[in-house]
Parts: sequence; C-alpha cells; structure tokens
Amino acid sequence: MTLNHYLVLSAILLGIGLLGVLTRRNIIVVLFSIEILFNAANLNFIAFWRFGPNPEALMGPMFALFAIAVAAAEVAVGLALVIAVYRHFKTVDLEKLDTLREP
Amino acid sequence: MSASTLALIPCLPLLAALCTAGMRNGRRAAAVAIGALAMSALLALWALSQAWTGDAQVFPLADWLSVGGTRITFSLRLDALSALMASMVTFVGLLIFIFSTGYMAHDPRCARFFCYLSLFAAGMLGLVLSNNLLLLFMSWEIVGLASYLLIGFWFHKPSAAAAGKKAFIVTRLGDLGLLLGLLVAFTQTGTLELYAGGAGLLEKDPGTLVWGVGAAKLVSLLLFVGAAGKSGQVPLHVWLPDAMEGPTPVSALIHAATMVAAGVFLVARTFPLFEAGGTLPLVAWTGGVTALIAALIALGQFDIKRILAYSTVSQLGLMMVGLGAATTGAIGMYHLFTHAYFKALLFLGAGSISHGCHHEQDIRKMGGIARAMPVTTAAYLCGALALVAFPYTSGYFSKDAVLVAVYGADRPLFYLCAFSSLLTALYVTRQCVYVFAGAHRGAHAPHESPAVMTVPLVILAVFALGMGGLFGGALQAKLGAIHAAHPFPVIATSWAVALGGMLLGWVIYSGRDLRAPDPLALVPLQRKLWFDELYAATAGRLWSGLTALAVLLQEMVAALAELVQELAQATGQFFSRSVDGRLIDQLAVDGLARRFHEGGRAAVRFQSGFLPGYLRWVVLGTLLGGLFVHWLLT
Amino acid sequence: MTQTLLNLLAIAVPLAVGFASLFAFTTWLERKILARIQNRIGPNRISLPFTRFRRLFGLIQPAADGLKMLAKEDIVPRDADKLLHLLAPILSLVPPMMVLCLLPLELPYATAGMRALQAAALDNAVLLFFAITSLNTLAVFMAGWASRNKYSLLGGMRAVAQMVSYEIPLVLSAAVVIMAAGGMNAQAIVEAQRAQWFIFTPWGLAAFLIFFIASLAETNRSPFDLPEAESEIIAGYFTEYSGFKFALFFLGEYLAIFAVSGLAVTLFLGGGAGPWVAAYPALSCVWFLAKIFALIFVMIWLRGTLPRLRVDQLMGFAWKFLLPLSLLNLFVAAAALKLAKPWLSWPVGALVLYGAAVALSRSHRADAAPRTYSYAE
Amino acid sequence: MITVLTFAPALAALLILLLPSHWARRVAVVGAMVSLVITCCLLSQFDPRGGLQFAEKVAWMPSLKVDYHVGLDGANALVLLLATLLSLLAILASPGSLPRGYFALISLQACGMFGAFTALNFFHWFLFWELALVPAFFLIKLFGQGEDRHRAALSFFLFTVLGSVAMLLGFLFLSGGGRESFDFIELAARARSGALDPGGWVFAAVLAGLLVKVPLAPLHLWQAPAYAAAPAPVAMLLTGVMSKMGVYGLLRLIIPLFPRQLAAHGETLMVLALLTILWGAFVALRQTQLRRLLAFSSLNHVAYCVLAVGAVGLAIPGGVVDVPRLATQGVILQMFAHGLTAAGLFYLTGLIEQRAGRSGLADFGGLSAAAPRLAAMFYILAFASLGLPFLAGFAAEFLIFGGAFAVAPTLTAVATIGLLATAVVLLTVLQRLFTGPTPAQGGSLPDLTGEEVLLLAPVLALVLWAGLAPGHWLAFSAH
Amino acid sequence: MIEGVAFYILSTVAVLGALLAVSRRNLVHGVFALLLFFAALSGLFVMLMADYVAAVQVLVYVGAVGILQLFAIMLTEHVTGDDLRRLGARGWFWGLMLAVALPVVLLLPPLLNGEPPVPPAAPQSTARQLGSQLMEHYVVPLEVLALLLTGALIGAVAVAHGPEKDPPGKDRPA
Repeated sequence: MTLNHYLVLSAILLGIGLLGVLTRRNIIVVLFSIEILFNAANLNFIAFWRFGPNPEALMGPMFALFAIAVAAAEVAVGLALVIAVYRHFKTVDLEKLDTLREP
Repeated sequence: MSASTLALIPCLPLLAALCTAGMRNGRRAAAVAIGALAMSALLALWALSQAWTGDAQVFPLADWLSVGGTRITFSLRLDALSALMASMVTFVGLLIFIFSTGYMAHDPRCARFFCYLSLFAAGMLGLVLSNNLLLLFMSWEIVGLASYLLIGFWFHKPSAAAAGKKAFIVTRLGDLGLLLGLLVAFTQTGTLELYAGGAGLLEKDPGTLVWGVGAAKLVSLLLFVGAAGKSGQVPLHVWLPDAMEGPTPVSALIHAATMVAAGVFLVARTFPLFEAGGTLPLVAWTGGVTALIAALIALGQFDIKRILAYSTVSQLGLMMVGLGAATTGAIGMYHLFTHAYFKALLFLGAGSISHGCHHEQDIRKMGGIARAMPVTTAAYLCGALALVAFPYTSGYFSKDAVLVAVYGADRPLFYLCAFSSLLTALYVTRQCVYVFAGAHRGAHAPHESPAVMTVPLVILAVFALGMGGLFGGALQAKLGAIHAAHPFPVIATSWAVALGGMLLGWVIYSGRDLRAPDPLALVPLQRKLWFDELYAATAGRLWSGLTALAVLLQEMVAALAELVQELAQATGQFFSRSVDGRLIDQLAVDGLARRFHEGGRAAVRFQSGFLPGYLRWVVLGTLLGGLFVHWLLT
Repeated sequence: MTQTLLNLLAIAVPLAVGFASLFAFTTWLERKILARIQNRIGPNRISLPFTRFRRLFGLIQPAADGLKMLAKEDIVPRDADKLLHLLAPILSLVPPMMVLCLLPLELPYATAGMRALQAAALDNAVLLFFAITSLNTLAVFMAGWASRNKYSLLGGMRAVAQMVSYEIPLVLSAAVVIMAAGGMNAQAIVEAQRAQWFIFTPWGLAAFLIFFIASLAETNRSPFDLPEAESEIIAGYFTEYSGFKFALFFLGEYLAIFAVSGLAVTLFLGGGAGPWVAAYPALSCVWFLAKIFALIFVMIWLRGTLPRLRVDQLMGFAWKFLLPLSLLNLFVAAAALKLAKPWLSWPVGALVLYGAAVALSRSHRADAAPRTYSYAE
Repeated sequence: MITVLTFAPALAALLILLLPSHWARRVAVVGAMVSLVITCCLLSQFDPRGGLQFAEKVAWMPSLKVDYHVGLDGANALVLLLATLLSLLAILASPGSLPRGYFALISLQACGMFGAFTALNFFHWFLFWELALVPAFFLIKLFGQGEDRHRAALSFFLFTVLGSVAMLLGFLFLSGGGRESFDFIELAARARSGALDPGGWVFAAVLAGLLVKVPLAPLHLWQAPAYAAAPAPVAMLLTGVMSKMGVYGLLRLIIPLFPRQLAAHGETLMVLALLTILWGAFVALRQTQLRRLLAFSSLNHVAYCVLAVGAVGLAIPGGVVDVPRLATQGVILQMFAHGLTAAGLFYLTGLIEQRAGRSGLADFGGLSAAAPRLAAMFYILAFASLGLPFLAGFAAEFLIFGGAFAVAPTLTAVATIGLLATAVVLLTVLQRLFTGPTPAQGGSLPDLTGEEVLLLAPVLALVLWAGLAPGHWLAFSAH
Repeated sequence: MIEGVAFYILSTVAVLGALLAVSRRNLVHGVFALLLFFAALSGLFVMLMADYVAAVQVLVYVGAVGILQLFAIMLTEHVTGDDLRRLGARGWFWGLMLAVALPVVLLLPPLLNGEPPVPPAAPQSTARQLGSQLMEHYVVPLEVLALLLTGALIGAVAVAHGPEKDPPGKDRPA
C-alpha cells in the first residue's frame, strides 16, 4: 500500500480524535481522543519511516517508541488529575469545570 | 485819572451787587446800590472830562492768565466813546435806580432786584471801558446773565421765566458768534488787546485768510452776529419784546438804554475792523430791514411796553444804518445817546402809567390818562416827540444825521429809512391817542405816581428835548464825525415824515371809538409777523429733531451693549453645556472609560473557562498555521 | 495464497486440538493430585457409557464436566452488558491460544518447510508473548464489569490489579534471559541453552523463581487466586457466568497456564532439549511437554498446600519484594555476563541475590503482620 | 509726604473696620482731612517752574524695572487738590447713619484716586487705577439707590475693567515686556527722543482704556445708570474725580508717550470728542431725572478736555498760538473747574433726594421761593458749569477752544453749539425746578441748613476764585 | 493482494474503533472500542514492518493504558450510558467543523503533490538494531525519557493519592 493510503488513514484518525476532543463533554473521552491522536501520529511516523528515503536510520520506530512512552506517561498523569478533579468537583463534565474562568 | 480809579467805575456797582445779595431789607439795598452808582457816575463824569480834553489812554489792570507765551491782561481804555458811554450808562442807570425804588417798593425781593441791577450796571460799565476783547466778552456775558435774572425776576410768573430763558438763549447764540470772532482774532493775531500801543487788534492789519474769508471781514462778521444778538437785530430780535415780562425799570434800563446799545457800541468800538473787513453795507442793510419790520409790527401791538420795545428795535436798526452808512461810528453813536434818554423816559412813563393803572399793560383798556396823570403825560409826550424826531428835538438831530449819512451812501436805503420813520411817527401818535385821549376804558381810575417816580421822568424829559441841540455838534465832532452839509431834500423829507406821520395818526385815530378793532393792527402785525412760529417751525423743530436723534442714538447703543451682554451669556451657556457637557464628559472621558470597559469585558469572554472552547481555538490556530505553511510552500 | 492458508491450518489445528485435550487431562490431573494432597481419592466414578470400561481412574470426569457445562443453562444477568458479557470469555480464551504458537515446539510431523513458519521463529517472540498475555487482564476486567455484579466487579478489579502488578517482575525476569540469550527469538534462546540451561546460573535461578511466582499470579493460580476466592467474593469475576461461558473461562485459564509454563521452559529449562533428542528430533516435543507438566505439577502442589494471600500482602509482595529483586537480578546478570568469569560471578551473584532476598523479606515483615480492624463505634 | 497722603485714607479705612460703627464717619473724615492738609502744604510749597517735585522713588520690583515712583508736577497738582477736597466733601456729605462698610469703602476709593493721580510708574498707577474702581462698584451696588443699581454697577465695572485690561495689554507691549522701564518720565523722555516707537495698536489699546474712563461717546453707556444709581456722595466722586482720572491719564500717558500716533489720529479723536459733546448735550435735553441729566451734561463737559487733547496732538509747533501749552493748561483747568461744579451739583441733587426722596424735574417748582439758599447755590453752580465768565468754567473753556480753534476751526465752531445746548439744558433745569408756581402737593423742599451751605462754601469759593483769577491756578501747570 | 485486503480491514477496524471510542455514551464500551483501535493499529504497524513497535504498542496501550482508563472510569462517574445528558459540549458544531477541516488541510500537500516513489527495499528493523540505536544514538533521549517516566509515575501517584483517609497510628502501626 502506498504512503498516501496511510496518510489518509492517519488524517481520518486525526479527525476522529479531534472530534472526540472538541465535542465531547466528558474529560475521560477527551483523554481517549488524545490517545487516538497520539496513535495517529505514531502511524504517520512509522508510515513515513516505511516509505521514507533511508529506513535504516530507524527514525520512525525510534520516534514512535518515544512517543508511546511519553503517551503512556501522559495518560497516567492525565488520569491521576482527572481522579483528583473528580474528587474535588464531583464531576468530570468539562462544561461545569469552569472555575478558572474570569467572573 | 489812574488805572485804579477807572477800574473803580465798574467795580463799585459790582461791590454793591455783592453787598445787596445777602440783604433782606429792600430800602437799605436800594440805598447802597444808588450810592455806588452815584459814585461811579461822578467818576465817569471825571473820566469824561479827562477824555474830552486829553487823548485816548490805555490802563492795563492785571494779568488775568498767562499761558506760556501768550499773556492775557485785562486793560481799560479811556477815550471819548467809552467815557461818553460810561457816563450815559451811569446817569441813566441812576435815574432808573431812583425810579425803581418807588416802583419796586412793596416787592418782598426788592433787595435781590437792586443786587441784580447793580450787577447789570457793573457788567455794562465793564463792557464799555474794556480795552481787551476777552474782558468785553466776559462783561457782555455778565450783562446777559443780569438781563436773564431781571427779566425772570418775577419767577413765579411762568411767562417771565420762559421769557428770561428765551432772552438768555438767544443772546447766548449771539455770544457764540462773538466768541468765535474773538477766537479767530486771538488765533490769528495772538492778542486780544484792542489798542496795545500799535500791537493791538485794531492796529495790526489782520491779513491771513481763515475759512476762505479775510480775517478782518470774518471777525467783523462774527462780532456783528454778537451785536445783532444783543441789540435785537432782525433774526435775533424775538427775545426783546418778550423781555417786557420783566419789571418796567428793567425794561427801561436794559431794553431801552443800555444793554441793547451794547451791540451798537461793540460795532462802533471795533469800527476799524468792520471798515477793513468791508462789512459795513451789510450792517447798514440789516439795520434798515430791522427798522422797517419793527416799525410795522409796532403798529399792530396793543401792549404799551411791547410797542415801545418794537420802537426800540426799529431805532436800533436806524443806529446800525447810521454806523453802516457813515464813514465813522459817530453818527450811529449820536443817535444811540439821544435815543437812550427819550426811550428811557418813554419806558419809565409807561411804567408809571401801568403803575397808575394797577399794572394794566393793554392800551385798549387805558385812555384818559392825560387828565389823571398830568406830569407823567407831559414827560411822556416830550419823549414821544423826540422819538418821532419832531423838528429840533434831540431825536430830530440824531435821526437827521443818520438820514444825511444814508442819503449820501445808499439811496434806496434812504427811502427805506424815511418810510420807517413815517411808520414810527404813526405808531407813536396811535399809542398816544390810545393812552391819553378819551375816557378811561380801564377797570378802575388811574392815579398819579409818587414823586420818586415822576422826578426822574421830568429830568429825562428835559434831556430828551434839549440833549440834541446842546451837545449835538460838539458830540459828533468829538466822536470824529466830519460835519457834512445837510442837503435840503433830506431835511425836507425828515420834516415831512415826522409831521405827516403825526397828522396821519391823528386823522386815523382821533375821534374813533377806540374799543373797535384797530384798522392798522392787521393780523400779521399783531402776530409779530409770525416770527416766533417761523422760528419754532425751523430752528425749534431742528433742535428737537437733534435731541430726538441723540436720544435715539443713545437707545441704539444701549441696546447694542445689551446685545453684547446677551451674546456673552449665550456663548458661556453654549460652552458650558455642549462643549463641556457633551464633548468632554460623554465623549472624551466617560465614553473612553466605557469603551475600555466593554473591550475588557469582550476580552474576558474568551477566558470562559470552557475547555473545549480553548481546544477549538488551538486547533483553529494549527489549521491556520497549516494553511499558511502550505501557502508558503506552494 | 491458499498454500500459505493450508500451511497455517496445518499448524493451527494440531496445536488447538492437542492443547484442548491436554486441558481435559490437566483438569483431571489437578483434581486427582489435590485429592491426594487432601488425602482423598479424587474423581473416579464417571464411566464411559455404552462401553465396558468402568471407572478408568476418573479420566472420563473431564468429559463429563464438559458435557455438564454444555448442558447447563446459560444465564445472563438482566442488566448485564450483553455484548461484553458474551465477549469476555472469548477474549480470555483467544490470547492464550495465540501465545501457544509462539512456543518453540517442533511438531513431530513437521517437515522442514513448515519449520520456518513457526511463530516461534519470530524475531521478538517473547515480547509478543507478554503483549498478548497482557490482553488477558482485559478479559478479566470485561467479565467483572459486564456481569454488573458488585462481587464480580470487585473480583475483576482485584484480578486486574494483581495481574498488572505481577506483569512487571514477569517481564523483567524474562529480560534477564533475553539479555543472556541476546535476542527474543524463542528458538535462539533454546539454542543458547544448549550448553547450559539458564536455570543453573544463580541469576537464572533467581530469575526462574521470580518468573514462576509472577506466572502464578498472572494466571490467578494458588496462593494468588484472590479473584476467585469463594470464601470472600464467591467466584470473583466469573460469578455471573454459567454454562459454556464458564467452561471457556476454565479453558482459557488452563491454556494460559500451559503458555506461561511453556515460556518458562523455553527461557530457563532449555525448551525441547533433553537426552536422546538429537537422535529422535520428535522427542523435543515430548521433552517440552514433560517439562511443562512438571511445572504444572508444582503449581497444583502449591495450590493444595499454600494458603491464599491477603490483597495488601499480595500487592506489597509484588512491588516491594519481587520488583526490586528482579531489578537487582537484572544488574547481577548483566555484570555476570559482562565479566564472563563464572567462577567469580556465580558465588558473588548468588550471595548478593540471597542477601537481598533476605533483607527485603525482613524489611517487609510489618506487611505480613495481622491487620487490626476499626469498627464503627 | 505723598505716600502718607495716599495711604492716609486707606489707614482710616482699616481703622474704621476695627472701630465700632459710630466712629466710622469721624475716622473717615480725619483720614480725608489729613490728605487735604498735606496736599495744601505741598501745593503751597509748589514751585511752578520746577518740573517734578516731592518725588519719592523706591525700587519695588527691580527685576521688572518696576519701582514705586510718585511725584507732583503741573499735571496732577490741581487734580490732586480736587480729589482730596472732593473726597473730604463726599465723606462729610454722607450721613453718619450709613454702616461702617460704606465709610471704609469710600476711604479706600479716595486712597485709590490719590494713588492714581500721584503715581508716575505704570505698574502701581494701574494698581491704584483698579483700586479706585473696585470700591466704587461696591458702593454703587450695596449703598446705591433704585432697583437698577446692580445692573448699573455691573456694567460700570465691566466697561471700566475691560478698558483697563486693554490698557494693560497695550502698556505691556509698549514696555516691550519689561525691556523698557515702566516709569512715565523715562518713557516720555524716550518717546520725545523718538527712541520709543509703540505700534498703532498699542496706542489704540491704551487710548481705549482711558476713554472708557473719561468716558467718550460710544463707550459712555455705563455712565448715566452708574451716576443715577450711585449714592450722592459717591456720585460726587464719580463725576468730580473719577472721570478726571481718565483725562489725567490722557495727559500723562497719551500726549507724552504717543506724540506721533496722536498727531496721526488727533483728527479722529477730536471728531469723537465733538460727537460726545453734542451727544451729551442733546440727550441731556430730553432727560427728566436730574441725576441722569447732570450725568450727560458732565459727559459733555469732560469731552471738551478730550477735544483739547486731540488739538494738542494735531498742533504744529511754532504757530501764532502755542497750542499744546494752551490746550493742556486748558484741560487741567477744565478738569479742576468741572470737578468742582459737577460735584457741587451732584451734592445739591443728593440733598434734594434726601429731602424729597426723588429728583425728577417735573416733581418740583418754584423752589427758589421755598428754598432760596438751595436756589442760589444751584444757580451759581449751574452758571459755572454753563461757562459763565468770572466763574470757573469760562477760563478753561476759553483756553480749550482757543487751542482747538487754532488747529481745527470748523470742528470747534460746531463744538460751540454744544455750549449753547448745555446752556439750554441747564436753564431748562433752573426754569423747571426753581421758577414757576410751586405745585400744590409736595412740590417744595425745606431749605438748606447752615451746615450744608458751609460744606459747599469751599467749592463755591474755589469756583469763584478760579473764575476771577485763573492765572493763580494755571501757574501750577505752567511747566 | 493479501496486504491490500489486510490494510483495508485493519483501517476500517481502526476507524470504527476510534469512532466508537469517541461517540459511545457508555464509557466502558468506549474504552474497549479504543483498545480495539489500538490493536488494529498495532496490526498496521506489523504491516509496516515495524513489528517491535507493534508489540510495544500492544504491550503499552492495550495492556497498560486501557487498564488505566478503565481504572479512571471506575474511580469517577461510572458513566454507564443510562443518563441522557447531552453528549456534546456547547458549540459542538464548531468542534465538528474544525475536526473535519484540520485533516483536510493537513492532507492537502500529499494529495496535491501526488504519490512519492515506493522504495524497493522493505526496511528491516529488528529489536537488536533498535536496542543498539537506543543505546548509542538516542541514549540521551532515553535517559530523559527515563526521568520523565519516573516523574510521571511519582506525580500520578501523588496526585491521585488524595487526602490521607486514616491518620497514621489509629489502626496501623506508626
């Protein structure tokens, strides 16, 4: 399969990820969507690496690995925060978590 | 005769005036006044004797004011003319003073009357003796003031007050002319001295031009205006008849003998100017016209004093003719002297008659005085004869001299004068018939005046008759007249005129029922040829027009000021309300603050705390970034 | 395309059938051994119907159980999550089966061509193995959540927590072997043990012990079978399951055991190596299974003897004992391999590991102390 | 001495404010008396030929070249005497019952006037100029009569202040913002030498300031209402002295400092003066209230001075008549004469108002019967202001007309009509008030008391003296 | 051929998984869909010859992250889909628009520039090469990553730990 196929696929996944991030009210779903975004990015890395000029440099997988590691850390911290937020606000609804706004 | 003694002549009556001003008691005031005048009369005679023998002398008195270069000093001049005038004034004045003590005896303000009289005498003497045109002018004004005060003496009579005011204003108008003349002379020659040892006004030849007219001519003209004002020549004569409102001695003294003569004296005094200026024919003709008109009006009058007033005006006209026609002032002055006496007599006579008839002035209500007041009547008739210029009376000599002079100079004028003399004779006889003949038409019978009044009458009568013959020749010679032969036709006409007039008068009036309307008193004559109305129409209206204009101007300017204030108010309002109120408060200060506030609020809306919103903006940013990079790359 | 398909089937089918039958045998074996440990006989009653063989030592018991399972009514709780409830047993079965093909098992009839296709030949077989086994956690959680039952949810959560915690020591101990073998290819590891099984090296032994304990936790066996602790939360996450789905769970569990034991064998016990293998290549498969059953036997043994751990002791043991020990072991192994002087590195390594083990266990004595409970006053 | 003279009334004003009110009048009188006595002493020692005498010069603001410089010379000798005399008379004329504020203010005004007349430095001349103005405003406003006094006071104040502002500006330009000195004598010297050459506008501004005060025709609107509304004594001061300040200003500022401009614009100035003369006289004819009538007639008389000043400007030196000297001395004498007569007349009007409460011409008649002394006084003063010879007015008028005539004969001839008009005006007044039958109700007045006559005596004496022997008084200004 | 089919299958599974994860009201279903998505992706990685990354993907995402999210769901609202609250946040329409717009924009360059040449050699990436690269070339990022992971670990524990429920010493030995 050609690079464009993968790019289109990752773009679609990006779109779906954004959809989740931008439209859903629940923080956790937003975190899901962020994970989707991460994966779409990884897919691109690997795709470009696969169809890229010098695959032996292993740029793609290396990036992907690091990305995965960071994503994992991110999810961990994100969910910890969500738990803390929930404990304090008793809700995970983004629309209600607007105490940071200007009065 | 030293300067101080000469100065005493006018100063004595002045002192008397000052003393009597404060007095209450009439008799004592009269005594003081008469005493002072008598003293000055003696001095005058002494001065006359000196002047008669010696030549003219100038006595500088004192510096009135010295302004830088020009020094105005008051000086007196003693020469035949001034001496004669002074003695005439003092003598006649004395008689009148004596007469008025009787006449004014029971008037409460008699002291004040004598104060004014002595003030008048002082003014007159000052005028006559002064060598300085300014001093002359100042005394001229004093005389005017005195006449105003005397005319308006019975101030409670509104007509008297009005007459006084009118007299003063008309003479004041004349004085303006005199003042201007004086100013012209002063500015041209730098001095106001008439005779200053060669540098005087009359000695220098004033050559420079002023207003396009020779200086001399101009000065003489202006002086003549002054004279006309004072002596009641035609345009300015209206005040004289009204001046009869004053007590009779006043009329006698002022409006017969002295004051009115001042004008003629002025012309005589400054004769060289008139001669140099060539204004003599003008003088003559005005005189002639005045004589004619006055005579005509006199015919139509019924008030005894008014008739005499108009006869004075006419005689003054004749004097002016005398001056204008002759080569020297002598003839006019000679007539003046003689006229002074018999006119004073006539006036005093009229005074005693009206006094007798309980202040009745209207001749139609008189009659039969001859029987009731024999002495007054006799004196009065002597005066009348002199007035008519009955042959060999003083009037005859002086009038004859005038006619001779005019005959030589200007024939048509001669005929004019002759005719006016005829008229004079006519109205005199008319008056005499009205007053003396027939039965008394008045309310209650007349009674003879007391001695204090009749004695001066008799003295005056003597002078009126004899004066001409006795002194005539010497007087004229003294005054510098060249004794010309009397051409026969002149004498014939004068005789014809005098006797014819009397005969005509007698014919018309004797035997008539004097209550019936007088044939000769035509309406225009009675109405004094509507001179007053004429003046009122022209000058009066002009005058009130000017005042109206001034008041209008005042109103307009005041309104303008009002407008300015209104404008200032409005602009103040405008600035405070619109500029300050709207512009600065709303727009500049509060408006701006509100704008910022709203801006802030709008900005705050971004910080809505709505997380998806933030994320959307982030994505939008990346989108635009992506587009931009894409755009860059392509 | 079809050729490759045929090849795949050729491998897949024997593996599936073989291990399924082994499952039956192991159930029987376990019940028999437990019985023996508990001084009883175990199942021997079931006889093959219509046949003469009577009690064949209960060997037919699994078949009977199987039939019973099939016959039982499949109850699905009313407000359970239908889809997930169905999916959970399947998901618990699929990963173990996938993992089995990764084991370096040479099938006796395997021809040369086929060998290449064996999944074991994959470059990172071991990593894939762990990846796939981690799916098992999901299945457990799915089951626990889908049955909408408090106890099953609790069971599920406990299982997940346990499996996640023990996955790290499991992987780390395997890492030691991978380091030693130099790669994650199963057959390469077996080859590397040709000279000496890793278990006979101190770090290898330590690794093996950690791996073994972790694998017990991973498959919820014996001392770590908290999720299914009947006394506390009935059957844990498969409480609501009955009938065939229950059987699937069991199948899945046992396959997981086979897989983990197989991995342990390949990593530490030299895979199919044994006497006479050289002569008869088919013997490697036999030896491989034998080693697996040895490990299973130990598991069953443990099950019969060790009491169940408490949850906090369980977690504490994983994070505070196994993890540090495996990390230390990693270092020791690295050092030993680096020094390549077995005479020096072995005693030192052994000493260090033993010291650490003793120190760690003594420092956590408090965890094991009995808990004091505070009741609402 | 002059400083003492100037500040005596101010001191009195201060004392008045401190002392109880019934002392007020006495203290004010003493203040004015002191000034009068000093002035008389000074005048007696005055040497006519010596220029500036009794000068006192103290550096006040050296940086601005402003110093306190006072002195007495020909121009302000007579006027100062007039001012001191009239101030005393005004204070004496005001009834004791008035509050002490009144006496303080009137003393203050006196001080302002004395200062204005003796000052020789623009700075403090202007200061006194304003000082004289402010109390007048309050006097009219607080103690005036008639309900129109507030507006009258305001317009009086506004007009004069605007004028003085213009003058101040003019002078600032003239003194080049401090480069030149403010001292009149020095400025005059520089002007004579041609060094000082102020612009036409400066001349216009300073002239405007002065003419508002004089006042001259278009700017005289404030005068009639102010004189009508002011209390009698203050009116005396206003006509007698304040207008003279304007004329004195012309003498002191315009003639010496702006010879060239004055020569150029003398013609227009004389025309304006003529306009004022005729305007004042004719409007006076139509007035019914005595106060306004006198106001307009004083407008007319003061205008003669301006006529003379114009004449001085136009005069070509070396003519037959030394016009500048003649006219200036005429102006000085006219100021003195008119000051006396106008003040006297206003005093009498004040008395009439005191007695009858009103001063309309139609209200009275035949007063000379009822009040002979009042009549006599009124006659004398009326005829003096008429310009009757042997009374104060005549000599001045003669000099002025002499000077003006030499320069502009036609213009002066027309001006004489003004004389006639004045005569008509005053005689009508005399006729209305004093002659004719006394109307039945309230037409007559009680006669003057001895004390009142005594008060007017000095004025009458001076009027006569100036009339009979103007030489004495002119000697003062013979410089 | 196989590859094409596999690609399409895997991509549809991935897209479906992602869509479900994003749109499901019941979060747990969402999580499982997400896991499905991760698995599909790892399959794609395998297709792209990056099998090590696929293995890691499965190990990290499917194994750990999925579990974490489940834990998160369990510890928060247990969204089981039975409450009918609005799904989308305010102004979700704009979100949708942007979500569609950004991929389109990002796709513009490749689509417009056409297909890049397919390189002949399929890249070989073995764990060994990756390991050595990590240790040689990327050793610094590796250490940083290590630090990051430790930090994240400790941070997450601290944040999620919450207030001390049972003050020490009450029922636990100090």
